[in-house]
Amino acid sequence: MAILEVQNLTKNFGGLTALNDVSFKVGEGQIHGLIGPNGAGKSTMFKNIAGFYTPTRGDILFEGKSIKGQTPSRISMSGIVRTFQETTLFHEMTVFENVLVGTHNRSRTNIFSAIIGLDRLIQQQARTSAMKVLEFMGLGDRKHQLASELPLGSQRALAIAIALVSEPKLMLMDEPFAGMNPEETRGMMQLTRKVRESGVTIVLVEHDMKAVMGLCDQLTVLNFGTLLAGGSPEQVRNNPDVINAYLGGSHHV
Amino acid sequence: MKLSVQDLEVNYNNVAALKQISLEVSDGAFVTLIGSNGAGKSTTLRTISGLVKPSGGRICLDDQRIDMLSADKILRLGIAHVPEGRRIFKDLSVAENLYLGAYIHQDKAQIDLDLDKVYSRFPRLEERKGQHARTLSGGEQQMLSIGRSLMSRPRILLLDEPSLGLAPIIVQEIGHILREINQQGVTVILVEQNADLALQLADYGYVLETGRIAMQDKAELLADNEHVKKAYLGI
Amino acid sequence: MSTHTQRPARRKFLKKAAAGTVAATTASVFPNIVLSANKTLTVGMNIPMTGDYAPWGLPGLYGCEIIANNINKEGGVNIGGETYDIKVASYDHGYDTEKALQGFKKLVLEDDASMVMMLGGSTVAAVLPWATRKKVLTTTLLPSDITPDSDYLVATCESHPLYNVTGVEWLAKNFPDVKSAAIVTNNDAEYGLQSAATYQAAFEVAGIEVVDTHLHGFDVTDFAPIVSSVLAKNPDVFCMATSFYVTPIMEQLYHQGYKGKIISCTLDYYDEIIAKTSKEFVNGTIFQFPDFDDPKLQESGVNFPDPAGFDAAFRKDHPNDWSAVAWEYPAILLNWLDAAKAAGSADSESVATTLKANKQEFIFGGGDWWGSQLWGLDNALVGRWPIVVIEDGKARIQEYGDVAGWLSSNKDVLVKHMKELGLRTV
Amino acid sequence: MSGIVIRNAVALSILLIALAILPHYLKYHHQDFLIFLVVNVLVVVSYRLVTLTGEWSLIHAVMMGVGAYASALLSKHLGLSFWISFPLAGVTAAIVAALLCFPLFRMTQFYFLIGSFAAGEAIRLSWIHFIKPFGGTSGISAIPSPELLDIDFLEPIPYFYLVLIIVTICLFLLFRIEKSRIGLTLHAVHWKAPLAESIGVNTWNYRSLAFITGSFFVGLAGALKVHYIGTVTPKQFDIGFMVFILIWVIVGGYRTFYGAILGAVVLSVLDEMFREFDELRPAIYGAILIFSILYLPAGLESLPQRLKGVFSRKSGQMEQT
Amino acid sequence: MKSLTIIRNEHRSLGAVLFCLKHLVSEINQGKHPDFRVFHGLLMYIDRFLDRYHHPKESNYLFPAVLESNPELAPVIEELGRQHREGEQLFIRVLKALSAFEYCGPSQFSEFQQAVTDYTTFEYEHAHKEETEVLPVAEKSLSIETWEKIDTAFLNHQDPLFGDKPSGEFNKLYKEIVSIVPAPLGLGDAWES
Amino acid sequence: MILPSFFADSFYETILALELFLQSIVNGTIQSGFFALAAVGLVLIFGVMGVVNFAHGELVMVGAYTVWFLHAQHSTPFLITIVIAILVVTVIGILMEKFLFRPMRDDPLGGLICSIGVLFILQVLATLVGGDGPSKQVPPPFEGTMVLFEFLRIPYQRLFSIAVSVAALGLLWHFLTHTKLGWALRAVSQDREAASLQGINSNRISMIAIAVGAAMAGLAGALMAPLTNINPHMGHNVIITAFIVTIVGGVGSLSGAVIASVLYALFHTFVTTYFNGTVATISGLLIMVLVLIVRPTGIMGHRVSE
Repeated sequence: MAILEVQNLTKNFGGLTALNDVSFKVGEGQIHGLIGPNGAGKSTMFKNIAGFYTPTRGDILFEGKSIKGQTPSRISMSGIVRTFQETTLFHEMTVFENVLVGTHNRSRTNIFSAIIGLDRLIQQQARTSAMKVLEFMGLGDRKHQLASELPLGSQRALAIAIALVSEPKLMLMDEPFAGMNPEETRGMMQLTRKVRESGVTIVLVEHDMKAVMGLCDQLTVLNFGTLLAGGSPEQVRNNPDVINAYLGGSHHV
Repeated sequence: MKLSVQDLEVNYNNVAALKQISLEVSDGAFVTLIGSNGAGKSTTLRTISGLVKPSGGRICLDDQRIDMLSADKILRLGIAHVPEGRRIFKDLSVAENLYLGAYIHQDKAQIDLDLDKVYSRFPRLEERKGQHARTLSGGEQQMLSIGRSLMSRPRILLLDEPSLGLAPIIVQEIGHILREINQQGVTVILVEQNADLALQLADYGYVLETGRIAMQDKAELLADNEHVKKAYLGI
Repeated sequence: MSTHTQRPARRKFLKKAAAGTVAATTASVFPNIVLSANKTLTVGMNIPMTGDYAPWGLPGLYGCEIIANNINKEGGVNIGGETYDIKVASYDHGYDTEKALQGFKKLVLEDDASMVMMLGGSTVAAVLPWATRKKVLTTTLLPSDITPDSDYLVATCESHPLYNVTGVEWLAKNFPDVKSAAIVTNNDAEYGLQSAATYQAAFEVAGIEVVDTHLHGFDVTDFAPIVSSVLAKNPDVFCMATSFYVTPIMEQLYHQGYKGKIISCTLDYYDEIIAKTSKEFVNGTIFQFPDFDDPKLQESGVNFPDPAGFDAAFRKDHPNDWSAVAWEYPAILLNWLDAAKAAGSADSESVATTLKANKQEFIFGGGDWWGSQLWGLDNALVGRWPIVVIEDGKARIQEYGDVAGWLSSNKDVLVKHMKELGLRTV
Repeated sequence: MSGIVIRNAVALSILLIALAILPHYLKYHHQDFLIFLVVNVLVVVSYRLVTLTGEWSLIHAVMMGVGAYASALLSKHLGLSFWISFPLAGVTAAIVAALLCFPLFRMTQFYFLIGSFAAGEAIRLSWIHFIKPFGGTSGISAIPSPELLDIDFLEPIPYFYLVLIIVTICLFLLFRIEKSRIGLTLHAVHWKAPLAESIGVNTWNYRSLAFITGSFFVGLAGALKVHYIGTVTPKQFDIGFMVFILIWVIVGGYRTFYGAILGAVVLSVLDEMFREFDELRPAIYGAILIFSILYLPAGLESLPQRLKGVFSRKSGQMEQT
Repeated sequence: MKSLTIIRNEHRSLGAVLFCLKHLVSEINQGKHPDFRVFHGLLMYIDRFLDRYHHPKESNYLFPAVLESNPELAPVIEELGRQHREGEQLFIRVLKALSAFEYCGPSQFSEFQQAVTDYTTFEYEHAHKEETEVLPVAEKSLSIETWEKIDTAFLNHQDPLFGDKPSGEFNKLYKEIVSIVPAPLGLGDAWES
Repeated sequence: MILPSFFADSFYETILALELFLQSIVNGTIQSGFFALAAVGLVLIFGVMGVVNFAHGELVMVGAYTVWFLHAQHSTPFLITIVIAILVVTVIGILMEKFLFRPMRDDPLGGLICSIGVLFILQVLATLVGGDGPSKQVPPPFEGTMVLFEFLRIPYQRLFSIAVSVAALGLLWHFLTHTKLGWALRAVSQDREAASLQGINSNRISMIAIAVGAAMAGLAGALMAPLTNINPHMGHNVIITAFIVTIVGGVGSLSGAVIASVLYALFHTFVTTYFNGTVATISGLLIMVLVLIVRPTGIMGHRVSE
């Protein structure tokens, strides 16, 4: 069953068509890769799904309901969270506080109960779930460190933890392997699988082909804003269009 | 004009971005730095051109240390940097952008000759010289960015991801132009994620991984290297 | 903390660095070189000395310092058998209500001021509850500050804007052809609107139709549009119910070719106005504040000692700072001293009683307590007020008008116009 | 953990007791000064709440005026007691702030700064323009004092205790807000708005929440101030006062709760000390601003840390706390 | 071994132009008005490029050498040679369809689109076959001397784009294509939509 | 031109209304010159240095004070005092850049506070030079009034001011669009880093930007001096107007600032003439908020693209 369905999505910026009539589906519980050369429109696609852009045409369905044109926060409340290309964290906060901000969605509180202290129970729950996620991501012993002091791999893990603590159904990951050495990449791949096993569907944009091929169940290939191909890594690897436009043969055409 | 970089180190908010990078670029060479996103390629270029101050190591041009100089001084020594994302002056006209490239020069006649040269290399720019640069397409902006740098008469040209976001035929055209520039005696240091293109063009390549130089060799040999093929060429 | 000996020294220090240093040093080492063994009687001045209201505070302080110096030089003042030197204590409230309250308490409780002089407006309103309860005699330049229970607040000098009626009266008498008038003023409730209402009433009584009342804010940098707009109504009389912007308005009138009569509350620095326009243009302008070397001021009936001498002394020390408040605060001070002498005590209660009980001598002569019909209490002293006209580039008093007389027959008209402009009446 | 809590509680109690005793040892007019200072502390701390989300507004002084005018009008013309008009002052300011959210939060950064200034100036000019009911430039005077038992709130010391109690409660509430997850989220909105949005934080809502809450408290501060002075005028809340709020917060340091308080207290006390210098006073004040921002860019709050740094460098053997 | 790189580069250049061709056709499909100059330019480039530079290199030098050392590849090479001719037929179909489209109007567009799709798919597959089935074998099996021979021959017969001695005519042609192909693919003005 | 007939019935009144209308256009045009000179400097400084110069109004004030001090007090020829005023203000600007804004480069709030500090100091300096008395006046060096068509009056002093401000703006325009330094200045304001890659020393350019901006402010003050009340606080109104104009025009857009100056001056003049000055200011502020709501980047501003 498709948890996310992109239908004939088109996005224009002025005269430029960044995405052109792209459709694909993401099955529940899968790791779905979004690949393509630079400028292919992957990031634009991401921002459309996450609500940072409003599509010019077409529709985006999440669990069968349209989320087109909703605000990022609204979309995230319905269960889609994204991580960012650069290691975007609240650098000035501790690891624990970072994750605590992430609990926003699950346990909402209002200003009056925050003042009077009525939300103690909710606060406690938020802290507990934050701690659980930190342990899950292997950051438990670093919780009092400032986010900016973490090594790169842990920063990425923290970024995922922030996303994970809001208990999303779908996680959009933007280049989670960028700048990682092979060892870090391997660790990150394991974490990603672990997240999926906890029941979260993942869509990721990535350049690292090895990681993509090893990790993803399904791939969608974009080139110049158009859908080039889709399917399992094996199918994509053998699709002549992809081969010629991106992978094998005259690669990088 | 030999550029040598020794044990260069750069830190961004406590995270080491470059660790012990050493490069040797001889006069007239065409060198490329490849590597995945975030490996430190751009940082290396930005450090050489003086935009980022290193926390360790040294950069020398011939025998002169340049790592403490500001970007505008380094340009005067003949190192021009075509930054990532073109960074043209969008509210200035095309011609004004090009003239600004020759900011460090005073000889009007020679500047006009250079301008003609740039126009003949990029005819599209001449057609649009009066337009605001923001009206240019992505490819034209990249050409403007390169043309602007050429106006400073560089001996060494640093290019940061010139193919980013451009269509294949323009990428090929830019590659062609870079080759021409190099053949006219300008040293070129090219940073590319499109490793395939970069290795075709360059004589020598460095592979960066997480802020370190993981490999270095002649470009042809790197292109044939199994590791490079797997990791960066997608084969 | 500012005493009359310290302040001029500091100002010189600022202007002439080297020479002033010595003076300033001596002055601050020996802050009060008063040789007499007299007791000190302190009067307070809670006024703006910085900020944009400073011109309505500082010159008054300088004036009072001159008067106090003169009195002290002559051996002081005798009250109830004791001879006192006068000391002027000042506090800069920058026209800020909270600082005004703070400064008022400081002057009364720490500097032992027997009386506090203030400019008026919201700063007076802020100190009023406390002053009334503590029975501190307070003076204001704005009678409109008076409220039904402000027993200790008196306006003994400038009966702003009541005196304006005399100018209009004189105008109507001398130029019977005048049929219409237009008023321009700033839109503040303390100064501009009060004046506007008074002028409207005065014109109505004089049978002159007011064709336009143009209110403007304090952010005007160019009066061209305002003057154009008002002149389009073709008034016979152009009336400035303002003291803030007379010069630029006069300049615009000149440039826009205005030929009619001009009447204004004040015409401070009319020589500058002449410099900016022409003598012919300014000649004939009617206003209400005389030069202090005016021969008519030397006549009997005027209760200010040696006006010309005061004028000369002031201009010597403070050549750029003369304005109406320069003599208004001193007039209040003198008036209060008279009352204290009569009461035999500087105590607020007895001075206040004496002030109200006796028929007071107003600075320009005459003097009746008035105000209950408008503000609920007869705490404003109104008397004769001069009508001044520029003649051959010089301000000359034409005659003295009778404010009290006008008020007694026309106060209803005044109340009506005050109400129309939303001003407080009882 | 609890050790720190106890130590803080003890320090806080000592501070409060000291403050409670302080006016008895002050000159009379300094007691007034102290009242206004404590009110201004509430002003800066509520302002800091607004700035938590990273937006610097120039309307805070006017919002204070909204509260002040509301309380003055309610108590004078409707005859409501201070105890009713005072909370309503905060509510009125909050409502006005809520209405302003729509236009203002379409802008960010520099535009917000100037936009908020324009909106505030328009409100302030309306007080001048509409003499009924606002009284024009002279505003509203003879605002009744609070009434409670037989306490004379015209006297500074009783009023000081009233202000101290109310402000302490407000500060406690503001502290709670900042330390709650809402406060954490406000910080998050400031530092990385897109990241915050991606995890479901509606940044517009949070910016508005901070603005409305900050306005509520500053509205209370406005009422506190004018019920003591007895007069409310548009000039009390002009850009000049706003600039002082801005200065107090920035020079004090906007990163922590106490930095803003420190700025307000230190600068106000300095300003009072310079009364001696009359017309030179603003220049001295200006020079202090420049020096403090040049040499203490992180604000006065960083001073102890800096001193500590100097101190420990000089004597490395010092015990570490 | 330079020859291998040269072959791959030529594939890449061709791929860029083919991609462009396909993309422009898909844009017409969405209602944009075609600029026939661009199509003529692209087709002219493909024709001359394959005919004069690319196919001769393969058929005259590389394939014979490979065949010599790997006789078992004979069927593949034969197939590839046949494909060269088949490609030419498909290309001619594209040319005809373009003329029909240009002079007979939009009704002929679908035929043109089909022809382009068939041709580009064919060429992609062809290049893929060469790169996966012939080149790796060649890389492993040919002796150094053979490579040197091929290299010399190739260098005398340069790729118009990336050769050390760029051919003026092809440079000009390519530059022109780049500048007439509309943005964002090329530098030209966008077609009015 | 049809507009005035709304206000008048008879022919004579129509003539009167037309006269007022034309006079208002003249009045507005004169104002727009000052607004533009002040706003352009603010935009330049904000564009190149990212600092909101709160003391900009005080720079105008210093220009006016210089003319008052030298021309009115010490009878230096007016044209010379204009030059001196420009120099004095330029030097103040350069000092501000070197000692305040440059160290505060990455801290716009710090820059703002510094400029507020300068504002206080300049106001006090003006008080020390001119005393605390009422506003200072400068007699106009050019006397007489040009009368056009019997009813349109333009004093020569104002004519001179408008001519000089137009010339100065034209010169600035030429400088920015036709000289290398001008291009460099615009380049730095768009992308400081990319500019340094062209060999442009951004410190030097910042200095030039503030020098030019301050010179414009000094000129505005000098030209205003004979036409307005001069006092230490006159900068307040100037900065508010300059803010409005800058925002409406689009931050960082010089042409936007000039266009907005003209529009705002005409708007303010007409509302003042036909209604009331306070209404003009309130509605001006509301229009500014409206512009920001509809087009948050101002009329000539460009949206920052991704």
